[in-house]
Amino acid sequence: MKNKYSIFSLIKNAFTDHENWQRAWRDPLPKKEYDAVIVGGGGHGLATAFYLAKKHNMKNIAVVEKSWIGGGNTGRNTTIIRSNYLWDASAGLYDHALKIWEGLSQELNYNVMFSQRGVMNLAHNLQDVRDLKRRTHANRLNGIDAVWLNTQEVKKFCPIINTSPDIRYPVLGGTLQRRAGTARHDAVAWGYARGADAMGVDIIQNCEVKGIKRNGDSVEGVETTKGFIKTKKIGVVAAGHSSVIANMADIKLPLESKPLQALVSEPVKPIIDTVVMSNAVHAYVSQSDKGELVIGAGTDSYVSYTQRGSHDVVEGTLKAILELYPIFSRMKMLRQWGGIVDICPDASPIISKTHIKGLYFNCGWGTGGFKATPGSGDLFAHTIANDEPHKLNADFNINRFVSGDLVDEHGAAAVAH
Amino acid sequence: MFLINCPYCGERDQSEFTAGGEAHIVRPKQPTELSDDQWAEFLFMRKNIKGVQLERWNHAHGCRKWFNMVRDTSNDKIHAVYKMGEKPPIK
Amino acid sequence: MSKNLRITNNKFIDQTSRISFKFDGKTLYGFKGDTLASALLANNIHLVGRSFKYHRPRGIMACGSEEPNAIVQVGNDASMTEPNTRATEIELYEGLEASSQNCWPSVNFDIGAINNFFSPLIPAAFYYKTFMWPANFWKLYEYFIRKSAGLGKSPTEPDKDIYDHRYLHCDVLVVGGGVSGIMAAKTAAKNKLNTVLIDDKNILGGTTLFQKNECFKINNSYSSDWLKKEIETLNSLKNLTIKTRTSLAAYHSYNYLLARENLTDHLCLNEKKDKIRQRLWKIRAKKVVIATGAMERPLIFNNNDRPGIILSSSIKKYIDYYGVKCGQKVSLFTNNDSAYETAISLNNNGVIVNSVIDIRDKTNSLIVKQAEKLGIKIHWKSSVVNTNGYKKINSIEIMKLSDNGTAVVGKKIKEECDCLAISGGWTPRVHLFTQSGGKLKFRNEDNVFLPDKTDLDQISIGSCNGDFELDEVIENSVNLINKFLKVNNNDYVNLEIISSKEIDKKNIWLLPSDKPLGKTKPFLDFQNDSTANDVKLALREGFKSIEHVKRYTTTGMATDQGKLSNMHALGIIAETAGVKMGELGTTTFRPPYTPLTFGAIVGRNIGEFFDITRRTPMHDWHVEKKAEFENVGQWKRAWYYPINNENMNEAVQRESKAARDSAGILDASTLGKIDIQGSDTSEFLNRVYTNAWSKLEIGKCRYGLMLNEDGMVYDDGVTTRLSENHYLMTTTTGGAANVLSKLEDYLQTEWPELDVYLTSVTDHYGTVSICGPNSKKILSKVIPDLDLSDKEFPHMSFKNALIDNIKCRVMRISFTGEHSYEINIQSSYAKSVWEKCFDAGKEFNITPYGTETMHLLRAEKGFIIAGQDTDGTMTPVDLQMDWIISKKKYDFIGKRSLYRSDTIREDRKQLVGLLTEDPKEILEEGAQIVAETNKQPIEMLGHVTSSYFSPNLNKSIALAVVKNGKKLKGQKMFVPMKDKTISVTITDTVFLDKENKRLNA
Amino acid sequence: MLNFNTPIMDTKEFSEIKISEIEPILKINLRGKNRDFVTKIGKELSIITPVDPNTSSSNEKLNLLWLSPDEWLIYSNEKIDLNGANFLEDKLYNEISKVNLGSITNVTDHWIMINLSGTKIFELLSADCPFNFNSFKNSKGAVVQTLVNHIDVVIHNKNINNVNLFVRRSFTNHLWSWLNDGASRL
Repeated sequence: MKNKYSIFSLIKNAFTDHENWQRAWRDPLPKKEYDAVIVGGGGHGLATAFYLAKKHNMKNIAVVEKSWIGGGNTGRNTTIIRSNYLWDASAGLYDHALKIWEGLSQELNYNVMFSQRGVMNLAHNLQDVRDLKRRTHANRLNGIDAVWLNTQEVKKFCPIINTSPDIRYPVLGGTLQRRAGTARHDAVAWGYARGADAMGVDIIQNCEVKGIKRNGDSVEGVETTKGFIKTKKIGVVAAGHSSVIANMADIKLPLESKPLQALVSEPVKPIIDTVVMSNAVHAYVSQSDKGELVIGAGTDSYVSYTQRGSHDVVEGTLKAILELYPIFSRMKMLRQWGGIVDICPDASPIISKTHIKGLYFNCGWGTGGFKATPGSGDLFAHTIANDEPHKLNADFNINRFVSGDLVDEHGAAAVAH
Repeated sequence: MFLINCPYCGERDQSEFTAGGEAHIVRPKQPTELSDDQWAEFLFMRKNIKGVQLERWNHAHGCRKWFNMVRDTSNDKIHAVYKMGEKPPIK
Repeated sequence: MSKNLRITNNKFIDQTSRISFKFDGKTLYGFKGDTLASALLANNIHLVGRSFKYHRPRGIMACGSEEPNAIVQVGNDASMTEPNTRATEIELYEGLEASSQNCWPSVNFDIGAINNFFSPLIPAAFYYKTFMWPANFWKLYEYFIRKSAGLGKSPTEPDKDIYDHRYLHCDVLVVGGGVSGIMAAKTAAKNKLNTVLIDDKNILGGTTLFQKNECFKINNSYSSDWLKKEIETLNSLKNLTIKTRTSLAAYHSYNYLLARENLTDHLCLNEKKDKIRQRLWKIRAKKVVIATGAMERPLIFNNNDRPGIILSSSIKKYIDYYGVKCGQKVSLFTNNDSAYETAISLNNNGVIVNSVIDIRDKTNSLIVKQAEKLGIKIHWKSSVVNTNGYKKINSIEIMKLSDNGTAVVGKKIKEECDCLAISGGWTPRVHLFTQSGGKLKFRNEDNVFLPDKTDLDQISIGSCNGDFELDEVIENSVNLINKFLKVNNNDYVNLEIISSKEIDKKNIWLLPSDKPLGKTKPFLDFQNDSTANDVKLALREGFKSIEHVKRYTTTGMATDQGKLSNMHALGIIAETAGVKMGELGTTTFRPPYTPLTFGAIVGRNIGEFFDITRRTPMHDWHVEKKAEFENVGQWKRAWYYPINNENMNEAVQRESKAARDSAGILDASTLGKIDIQGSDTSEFLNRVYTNAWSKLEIGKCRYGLMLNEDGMVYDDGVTTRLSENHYLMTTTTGGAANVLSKLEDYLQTEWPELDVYLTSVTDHYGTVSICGPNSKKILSKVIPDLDLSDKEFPHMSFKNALIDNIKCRVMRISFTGEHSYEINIQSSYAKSVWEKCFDAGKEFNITPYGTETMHLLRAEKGFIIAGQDTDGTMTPVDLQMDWIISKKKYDFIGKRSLYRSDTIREDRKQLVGLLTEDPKEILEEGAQIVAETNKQPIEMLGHVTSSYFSPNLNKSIALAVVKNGKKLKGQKMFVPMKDKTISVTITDTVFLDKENKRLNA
Repeated sequence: MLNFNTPIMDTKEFSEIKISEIEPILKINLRGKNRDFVTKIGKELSIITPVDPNTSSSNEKLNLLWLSPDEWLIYSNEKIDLNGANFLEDKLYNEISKVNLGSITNVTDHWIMINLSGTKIFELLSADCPFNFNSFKNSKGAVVQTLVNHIDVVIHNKNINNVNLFVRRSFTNHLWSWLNDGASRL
């Protein structure tokens, strides 16, 4: 077993100038065969492997990552975590995740800095108010903490918001989920990787999947840049690249991959200590522990696999930021980047078997996948291990696009990060 | 911001255009004849290609004409544009 | 200011104009042309900040945008203060106030410095390994972590400054006004190309501008003098625009670039007023020339971060350009020739040069010989193993390097100094090139990444392309420019160039010390306090990829984006991991090149211009009548008209009652209107609406429902047949634009064979809607000669009419269930017609009503509002509007989707009416509906979509969607609120006048 | 008698820029696909129908702007008869729409025409318009449909440093104050 992380281990290692820390995870070559192969070394993929090993005793498994772990959307998102979704299915899924978040640092013995500083969603027009109140009522009955705040309460909770009635789209109120918050994205990937590796999971980086070997209606293995790997179960968690893998197995998914942009400001002393989201004017902001304002912009309207988006998306978001926070006008954008998000027509994910035996997909998280990482991994692991969905992800099957039984979160604009 | 060569108006900034997704997904002439699966295929299923893709664009803030584009989604390079009803030029 | 630190014979600084400024509350003096940094140095102030993590004293280290330490807060006005500003880029102005950051109580005595003693406990990423116990304490730990993190302070009041944008289209954009940039700009402009040259400094010329050294001459004069002549010739070129104080922020694909021009930051406070502070240029260039030069690298050795340790080339600029001595007794530490230029400049300006410590074996280049001639002492093959002095360097320790350079040998020499110049070679500024998507190649002999492949029409020239010697710069640039622009400019051929050539190159990424690495502090990222030890720790722990190391150690993630540290981090990783640097690859440089104010990015699109505001022709009338407005999309719609300070509820009750009892008047101008002509129009309508249109008579109106292909309700409205092949379609206010483009889409792509033309006339017509039992009487006063009899002018029909000789269209349609008319007239006359109707209605107490009352009235009749009672999951069947789905039609948009296994379910959520047990109880819109409250978890069957108190029924009414609602009519249900549970009964959706008698009242 | 109200009815002068809303003039939108339509228009208006993109043709009475391969905009040079009687529209409607050659739609009040003149008008527009005016500037009669401050506009180059800008009526007040704000800062 690895050395446990704690203040004591830090002190101990300080005496040896930190020369004796062990590797956080090994750097193995792929074996000939595994009981399962997870395609994609992001948070969701690593979590899947972690729970396969931990809860389903599947330890002879591998995670193959074409680049470096946590380098995709896990390391590129604005780390908002909440579970105040409208539909029962979504609420169940995301709150399952939130409950795991609450004990994750201890479960992984890795500080993922889950910070329950609350997430506020603002309403700017009468329909916003209806939609958000509808969500609040649904949340309450689903046992999810969510309260409606009037404009004054919004101002009280986050004083720097411009709640003047004279602005173009005044704040008419908002919802608050106090259990919601943010976490340290890299730590999530690294913590799961370290935990999975400790249980024997092989994490294989710089190993790109080039093909899915099928024998009729069941899978036989994956072709990778590090050779063929035999396996009976393949769990694809490739986010923006899900369709690329799907095309290898020639199945089509209801996905479009689009660039989603985000940016951070230069670090400043604490100025906003919660997360504020506004779908109507499209502004999302929080402040990282380092002091940077972390701002989420929108997606472009076209398919693109370049991790660059259009400038007008960033301009549009900062416009909204200054409308709500005019005090930030002299703050400076330090870094801007893009990720590739795979979006379903109903803005809800797919955690599902396919008609091909042993081929499973976990995708379609769109702009909001990070918050679901632990739940997604747990439920996908269950689905792979039992070849049956857990009741919490049963509704997120691929077949819903045929039957029409969508989990349409557009209604309550849960497309937000 | 792309610089898009509208087949009618010439080179214009991307902000004058809207994207319309994958091209050449023809609306079935007889929808009622289709199975739920076939209809879902038309409605939702997409190739979502990484690489050269044929897609629909609309010069929404110019001549308001729809046209097709050959674009490499892996680097956003536009290879060609062509009018509705025309065959895609050889990639 | 301490006189002895200023050179008096200096042309760039106007030493006649003294400027006073404040730093940390202390009043100091500088000159016009100074930067804050040069002025501070002239005042012998080196200590300007504390480092991010250990709070170690830090001093000015560079002279440009790569400065990692001298990050200050400018101004202390709550609205105008600016955090994290580089002292090396702030032009001094009268009244400038700046202060150091991240220290308390003061930069000289900083409590946080205690961290330095605990530094062994807080290596890279320590926070991932601790603060986990007890679990619920993280909130507390985090509070303190946050307080200690962050650099400057955000403003707390809105910015008073103005920002602006401007698009710029040019043939050639040249970025960087050094030697090669100037050559490129001149060549382009002379060849009739519309050219723009930008430079982030306030003056062109780059570092050559102040190069007065025998070893660098062109046509027998100093390279600086030659360049000045070149710059003068630029002014005569009419195709050339020069923008100084303009820094390129981002280079996007398709040669789309963003540049930030600073217009007032250098002006004194009263001059700044009411001027645009910064303008963001959005540049489209056919061709781009990148001539951004190179940055000097530091050297990585023990305690290389003390105040007084400054990049060699910066020290040169401070003395040769600003006329400021960074010290009186200077030592230089280098691995290349350029430090000798600095040594010579210092020496020529009477600064004591202790010695040059050069890690190379003896070398004999021109410049080195010159230095030796001047008697400058050189320690060959030596390294600085340590520096001393807490708030300012006071001595260094020198040792000989072993032959392989991995260790130091022999005895330690101590050398007193008050300043140490360091030079670790040069890094081409390839940031913009990589931002644009260009791929880099690695040059082994001097360890630099250089521009390689690109898809765009661009070149890099000069030292950002790896040409470091003056003669190379000129000769290579000429060729590249001529080839790139397809021109032939001979201005720069056969120039006589003298340029000292560097003969020997040697590089050691991490210089050895006599102490074990673990006991030393060789800083890599000065601002984020990450050391070479941190990088090695990350590698030890299995973080292989450069991106991992960067994120784990935060190296290169500070506000300087690792301009100084990235190369060394790569070097050390490559060395430790035993891979070639070229193969390791570099981290991606993301825009912006230097931090960009939000204000500049947003420009004038704030406040009034944050979003478009659309007004109806009657807008001013509503304003006069003190109406409250509702934002509907971009429209401003009259929401309600309070009189003698009624609240909304009171106003709405009054308006609704009046509308039903006598007459009401509504501004319906925002509804989308599409003029449709063509011989296939009725077929077209058949395909886009769910109901049948072939049989609609001329002069008649019909309500239509539009679906998405997924079968869900998309929009609705009334369409009128004006003549044989001429129709007027109306859409919802919010849906107008989308409906038009959706219909155009189908016409252009799916049904090009149809002869149908669409033209938006939304803004051409103003729409006055009058309803109520007296609407007929009122209209007959407004249009006397129009026969309003039910026979001549029945419900759902239209008439052309004239009002005072102006053509208008009158529709008899109703969204309230009342007898009502809609007058559509050219917008220019709409206000006048509105007033006419209002006057005519006075005797009937005609009451203007807004959107809220409209919503109430239609709810009484159970009419839906697409978007409020539907949410993208409702089919017409769910809305109990089966009647509007034509069974005869073979196809229409969305038809097929209505027959999928889920959409044909009987027990879907369906639109119903709700009545509360207590008629006074008004349900909250959005509230959930359940059948049983006791069983857990409570199953939610649906929710309230619309809810009002109806003054006309004198009870509360609501519309809702409820699972299997159709079958549940009459059933009791519950609406559980936070504090109580409300009992309701499911009813029909029509609450008032089920027989539609009022339509013809 | 009904009063005639337009959103602005005003002229503003700045250094090197003049902005004014032009008196009510007739505007008609024409749509049609086939050649007969094009020739018919030419005949009815005794003007050459511009078929090249981004161009227009004018005579002393009228201007005919190309909007798309099947869409044109007519605007008159002189004020319309405020009594609404409008012979040209009726004539075209009967000759074209009635016989299914295409569509004729009166858009007089759909569009507001703003005249911009002065040496800095293109700098003013370029503050938030992505269109490249470099060659447009110098080509009299040129037409462009683009966005100014995110608002759809049609711009007709009447003369050197003199353009007519068409904006939908409901957007006019917004664009007007944006133009004024910008002009005051040039």
